[in-house]
Amino acid sequence: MSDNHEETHEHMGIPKYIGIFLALVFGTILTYFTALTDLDTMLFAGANTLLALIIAFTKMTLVILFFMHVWWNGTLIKLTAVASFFWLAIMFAFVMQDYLTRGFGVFNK
Amino acid sequence: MDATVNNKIGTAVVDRTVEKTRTHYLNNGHSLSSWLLTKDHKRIAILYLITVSAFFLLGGVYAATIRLELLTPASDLLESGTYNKVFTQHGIIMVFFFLIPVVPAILGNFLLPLMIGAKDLALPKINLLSWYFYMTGGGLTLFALIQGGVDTGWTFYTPYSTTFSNGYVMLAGLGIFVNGFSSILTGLNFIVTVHTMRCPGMTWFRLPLFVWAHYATSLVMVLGTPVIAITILLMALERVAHIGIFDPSIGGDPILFQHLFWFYSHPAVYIMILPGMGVISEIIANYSRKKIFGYEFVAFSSLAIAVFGFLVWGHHMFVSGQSMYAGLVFSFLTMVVSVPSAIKMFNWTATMYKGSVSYDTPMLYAIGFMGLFLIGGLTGLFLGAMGLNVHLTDTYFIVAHFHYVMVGGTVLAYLGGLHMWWSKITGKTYSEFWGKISALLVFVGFNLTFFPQFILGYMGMPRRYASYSEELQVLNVFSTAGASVLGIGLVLPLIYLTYSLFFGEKAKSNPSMLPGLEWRTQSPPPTLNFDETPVVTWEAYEFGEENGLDIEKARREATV
Amino acid sequence: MQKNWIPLFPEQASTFAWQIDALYFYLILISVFFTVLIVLGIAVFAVVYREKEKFATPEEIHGSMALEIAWSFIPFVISMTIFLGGAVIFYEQYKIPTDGMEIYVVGKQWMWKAQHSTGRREINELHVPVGRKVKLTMTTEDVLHDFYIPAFRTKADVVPGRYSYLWFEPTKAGRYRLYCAEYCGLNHSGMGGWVTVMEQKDFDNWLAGETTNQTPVESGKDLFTNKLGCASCHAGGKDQRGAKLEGLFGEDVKLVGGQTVKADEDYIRSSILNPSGQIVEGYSPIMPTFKGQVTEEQLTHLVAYIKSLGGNAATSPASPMTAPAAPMTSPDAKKDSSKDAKDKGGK
Amino acid sequence: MATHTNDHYHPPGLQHQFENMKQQEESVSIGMWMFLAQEIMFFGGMFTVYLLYRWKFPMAFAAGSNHLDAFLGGLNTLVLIVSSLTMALTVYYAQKGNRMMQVVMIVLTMIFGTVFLGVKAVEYTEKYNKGLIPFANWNHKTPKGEERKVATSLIETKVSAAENKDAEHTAEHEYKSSTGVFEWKDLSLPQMAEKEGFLTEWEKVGYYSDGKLNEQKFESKVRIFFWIYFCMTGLHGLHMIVGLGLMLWLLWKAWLGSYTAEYYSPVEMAGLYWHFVDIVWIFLFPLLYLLGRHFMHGGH
Ligand code: HEA
Ligand code: HEA
Ligand code: HEC
Ligand code: CUA
Ligand SMILES: [Cu+2]
Repeated sequence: MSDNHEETHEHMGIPKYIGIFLALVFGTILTYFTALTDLDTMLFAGANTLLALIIAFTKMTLVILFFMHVWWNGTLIKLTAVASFFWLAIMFAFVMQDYLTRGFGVFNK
Repeated sequence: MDATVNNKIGTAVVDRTVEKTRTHYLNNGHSLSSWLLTKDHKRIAILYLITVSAFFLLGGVYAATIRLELLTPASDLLESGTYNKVFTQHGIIMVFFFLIPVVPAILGNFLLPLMIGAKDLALPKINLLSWYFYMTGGGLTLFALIQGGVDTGWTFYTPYSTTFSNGYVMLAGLGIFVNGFSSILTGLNFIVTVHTMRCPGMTWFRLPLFVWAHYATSLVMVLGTPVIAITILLMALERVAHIGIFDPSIGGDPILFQHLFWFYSHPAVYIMILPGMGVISEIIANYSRKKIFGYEFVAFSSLAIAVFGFLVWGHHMFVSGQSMYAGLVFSFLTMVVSVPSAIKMFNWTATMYKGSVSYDTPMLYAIGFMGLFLIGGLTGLFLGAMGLNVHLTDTYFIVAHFHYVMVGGTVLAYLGGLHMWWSKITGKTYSEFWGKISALLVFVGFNLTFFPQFILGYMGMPRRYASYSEELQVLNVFSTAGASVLGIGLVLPLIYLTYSLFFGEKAKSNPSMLPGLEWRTQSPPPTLNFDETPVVTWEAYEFGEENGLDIEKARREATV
Repeated sequence: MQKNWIPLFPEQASTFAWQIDALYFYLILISVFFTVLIVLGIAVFAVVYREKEKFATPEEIHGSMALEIAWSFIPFVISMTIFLGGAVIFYEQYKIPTDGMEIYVVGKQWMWKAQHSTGRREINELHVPVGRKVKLTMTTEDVLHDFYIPAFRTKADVVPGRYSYLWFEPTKAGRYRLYCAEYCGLNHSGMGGWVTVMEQKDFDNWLAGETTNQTPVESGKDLFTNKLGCASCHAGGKDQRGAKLEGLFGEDVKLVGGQTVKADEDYIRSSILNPSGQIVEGYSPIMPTFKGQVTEEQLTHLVAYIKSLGGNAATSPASPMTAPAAPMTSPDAKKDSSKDAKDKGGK
Repeated sequence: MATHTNDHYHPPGLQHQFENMKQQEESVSIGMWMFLAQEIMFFGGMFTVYLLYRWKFPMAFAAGSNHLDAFLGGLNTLVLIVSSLTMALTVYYAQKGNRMMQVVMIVLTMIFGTVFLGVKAVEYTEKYNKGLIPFANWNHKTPKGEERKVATSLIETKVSAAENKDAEHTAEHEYKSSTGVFEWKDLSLPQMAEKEGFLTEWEKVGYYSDGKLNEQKFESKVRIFFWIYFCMTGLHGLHMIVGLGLMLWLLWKAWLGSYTAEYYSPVEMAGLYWHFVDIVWIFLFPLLYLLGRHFMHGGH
């Protein structure tokens, strides 16, 4: 039976786990300190937000791929992971397409 | 038999030789706990059958009340406050506790494993859990109704629901929240089952279209339902704590609620219709004894509906104040998503070409479905055209549209399916005569009820009105009259189907020599479905020699 | 009321009504075409290929690529024409003209209040001149409502906290129904009235003030119960939001702050025009001012009516929302409503 | 292997509806992923709400953010990451069939999970003391005269030490509530944004009254931020508690030695859940605690 699982654990040894862990810690510290720096004026408006999100996405990808073993999973699981975020993106995009294209009919109360 | 036996492999095998005392899933254990704690998908389907039907009757009583009140223009039978509660509860019960579970949880639960040659769903405990979620949700909602009811409309639009209504919005919301998880778990279970439980030889393109339709439905259930759950949760929070997310008087945005609500609730209408379409594919193919025309197209159109169905929710909000640009996008996609439905309609029709069409009750329902869903779908196009929607939205035209697709579509499909597989489910046959009568009554009554509402809608009668303008009375009387016929038509099956349970003839395992796997086991099936794991060597809807059934013998017997 | 040119069809009374009707008929045409096609298909196949032998195995047909493409592509193209037609009309309907005559509309549970640029106000009624673009700027005080005039084929939701706009150009003088089309609670079905389209000169006269041949008390009662909606708070009964008016005239009224005043004509008048000036003990100052909304003449009628309530105890006027011809609501229902609003405190 | 024979040999843990372990494991893992997809959409609704309101009212969100404890938030992120590591190692040792290390790792995971909840409790308490809980009367009613003690609580000092700047900024606003009602008097951020001209259209409508910044209107927007904060972290915390429950059950089973190199999929599934909850926090941390901080700490 054990041949079923070979693929999963032969790829991840303890050093690799620790490596990913350190990358995550680094990301956390990086995001903390860059958030206190005003990149918006240094670079462009929204730079802070963008950077924070990029770091968060990277961290998430690491966790999904290695801690959750998706790297070694079949296409179905990969598809599921991608699709659910895609669906979320649909929700964001289609809600915001309304708000981003509205006139401002709100009154000054 | 011992109640605990139903988990053990082999029980059915042992008994199959002795036909008289054959153990099948129905008599495998008689204690209450053998039902309430069962992990057998077929028994769970029966549990659903009983409870969902009860909710349907309750919803139907509300419908009858609505129609009675609308017999006259004034609000004389009910006060407007009561009327508001009645249509709200009619909507909530019919949508969340009847139409969403009806086909997947009853027919899907029963047939999906049988059709793919599995012993059970992949996650039987989860399946049972989902029924308990359904019961809890249903119980909470019923409790809300007993306490005094809800009067927000099934759409729960804010800020009315959060700030102004003094109905039991929280309780009903909680019920819907819990019930949502029932739907999620069912969907999750189906997806897993279709992926991992197919028997040898059952490739994706040999799956019956019923299975494809349920697969597509399940995707929507898993990806859509959680959004309504969180939305209802936020609405409830808004109500108790005034969090200011939906309530405009403290900075919130009522239109955001509509976006979140319809993000689920539009796909939800496809949760309601897709399984019904699966049933229709089965009926049409089997009662024409022909391979479905354009199998791949019918299969993929289900997936296309499921996916594109997520992109059109804004067509419920054309006049709500969303931006014109967003309206254009949603209207465009609404048109796009109706094309896969069109594909299905044409393929079904083409399937009958050169077939061997019999007019048994299920087929009558299927033909009824085709006509009524067609009209319902086409009037959906009226609503999807923005300019027309402005005039039609929130009028009876909408009411007519969605009853045509939901009652004329899904309910008819469900009844057709129930009749088609009744002998498989119960091992008994029902009366063809009464079946045909009731199918006819439903069709006639339905049209009489809801066709006048299209005209009423175009004349400008707004929906959710306890009292209406006098010049509209004539058509409303027609509608109420039709509803009575419809009501009789729908109560009839209840009677003759129940009757057949006790006095019906014993059914054969495969009376019509149909090729589906569910017909290759006994009626009713044994607890583990098949005595031996089936191996599929034929294509879907194969009526010829290759399907391995002894048709010659059946023919000989039939002519004797 | 309805002068129909087709039975069971709503009147066309705005410039874009015919466009919507045209699109409607186009869609009916499409629907009939497809319905006939499919129903005919089913009927013919069902008869011609009916079961002739039990357990037959008809020849297999797998499908046809050409047909599949045809019946995907043709509906797609047709649906695009529908989309475009709908979009163009929608654009027309919501492209608010700049040269329109402006009217402000406020929805509130359960009445429509309109104010003309001259300051003239009306409730559950809207008077507009024929042949002029009218632009409505609308909002609501409480929940969502929807301003709907079927004869003009137009409607728009009003949303708390923002303005919605609507425009139309009436083409025909007459009286048309006005509805609330977004569910808004208890008396949703009573939240409607009439739109009166008049010739320009009639409209000008109307705007300047109206003449009636009712007696002051009758006219005051009409104002009180229908036109101004006083009865929504002063309907009588236990749970009313406003002060009790029956038997008020000539009595001493205790005000918040301890003074007492005598309820004479002047007091009633100032209660209507400046309600927050003198608040009756035991009530909250929720009565809106009707300044600018009632003419002096109407004021005298109101005072006359309130005087007429004098000694007799319980008169329970009908609903304020009852439009002339429509039996819309029962007084009991309304009592609930005022309780409802009081419990929830509005906003 | 034993799986295709007909003698109904049952490997440990194989359920009746499956033919063999591989089928069972696949089913369970697809099921778990579907569940996670569902969870993503569930949290997704909240994230949509967050997205919309942050886009509408960035200054109110920045103001709110600045009164969350980024230091504790960051600390908690690290705690969760460590717990994710130990969770991953639990699965690793389960695969290796190492019972002792499994148990150790599960215990460690639980400890870190509990620490996370503990820190969260400290944060919530602090909000309670400072009157930042947006629900009426759920705040500490600070008696007059005791405000100082609250404002210079341990946490406050630690934050300003960690940030090492703006010490006087912290002292400037003493958040307390003598009534127990959520209050927000600080208009410095929108004022700054007004001066520099980067208020959005929505903000101009949302914060102004009669052409002036209005304290009450701004407060209502900050209040929305705090609601979103409590809803999201609360929901996340609930998931943590469920996760800890799962761990407890896992611990029991692991202790009994139920999981072997052949059969460990419950461990794996619990692991997937735990990592998912971690991922949610990976987003919550920057979105709630960090974005907008630079307005206060950069040189505007
Ligand atoms: C089972 C449920 C179900 C189904 C399947 C549908 C299917 C469709 N619905 Fe319906 N709808 C509802 C249930 C459903 N609807 C409900 C409950 C509401 C009201 C909610 C409320 O407010 O309470 C509603 C409301 C609703 C609205 C909002 C109206 C409003 O409130 O303003 C709209 C607008 O676009 C719409 C459109 C459509 C369309 C385009 C389809 C399409 O999917 C239909 C596709 C089918 C066909 C088109 C027929 C077959 C095609 C042919 C034979 C070929 C010819 C085709 C072409 C030329 C394209 N629906
Ligand atoms: C699955 C969904 C479903 C189903 C099956 C039905 C079935 C029916 N509905 Fe329903 N309806 C909705 C979903 C559904 N409806 C929704 C979502 C709304 C919108 C709610 C809202 O606005 O919020 C709505 C609203 C709605 C309205 C509009 C109310 C309004 O806007 O003011 C009307 C009016 O005619 C109506 C009528 C009917 C009728 C006559 C039936 C018939 O088909 C029912 C026939 C069945 C029976 C009659 C039951 C069986 C008979 C008996 C049990 C006999 C015993 C009865 C007595 C002794 C009285 N419905
Ligand atoms: C929104 C509810 C509301 C409406 C509409 C309303 N009122 Fe009132 N009215 C009140 C309340 C509350 C009071 C008592 C508090 C006060 O004096 O302002 C009151 C007081 C009065 C009084 C003084 C009564 C006394 O006992 O001293 C008079 C007179 C009066 N209203 C007349 C009218 C008339 C005439 C109209 C219609 C043109 C009208 N009201 C519309 C709520 C309303
Ligand atoms: Cu106002 Cu409905
Ligand atoms: Cu829809």
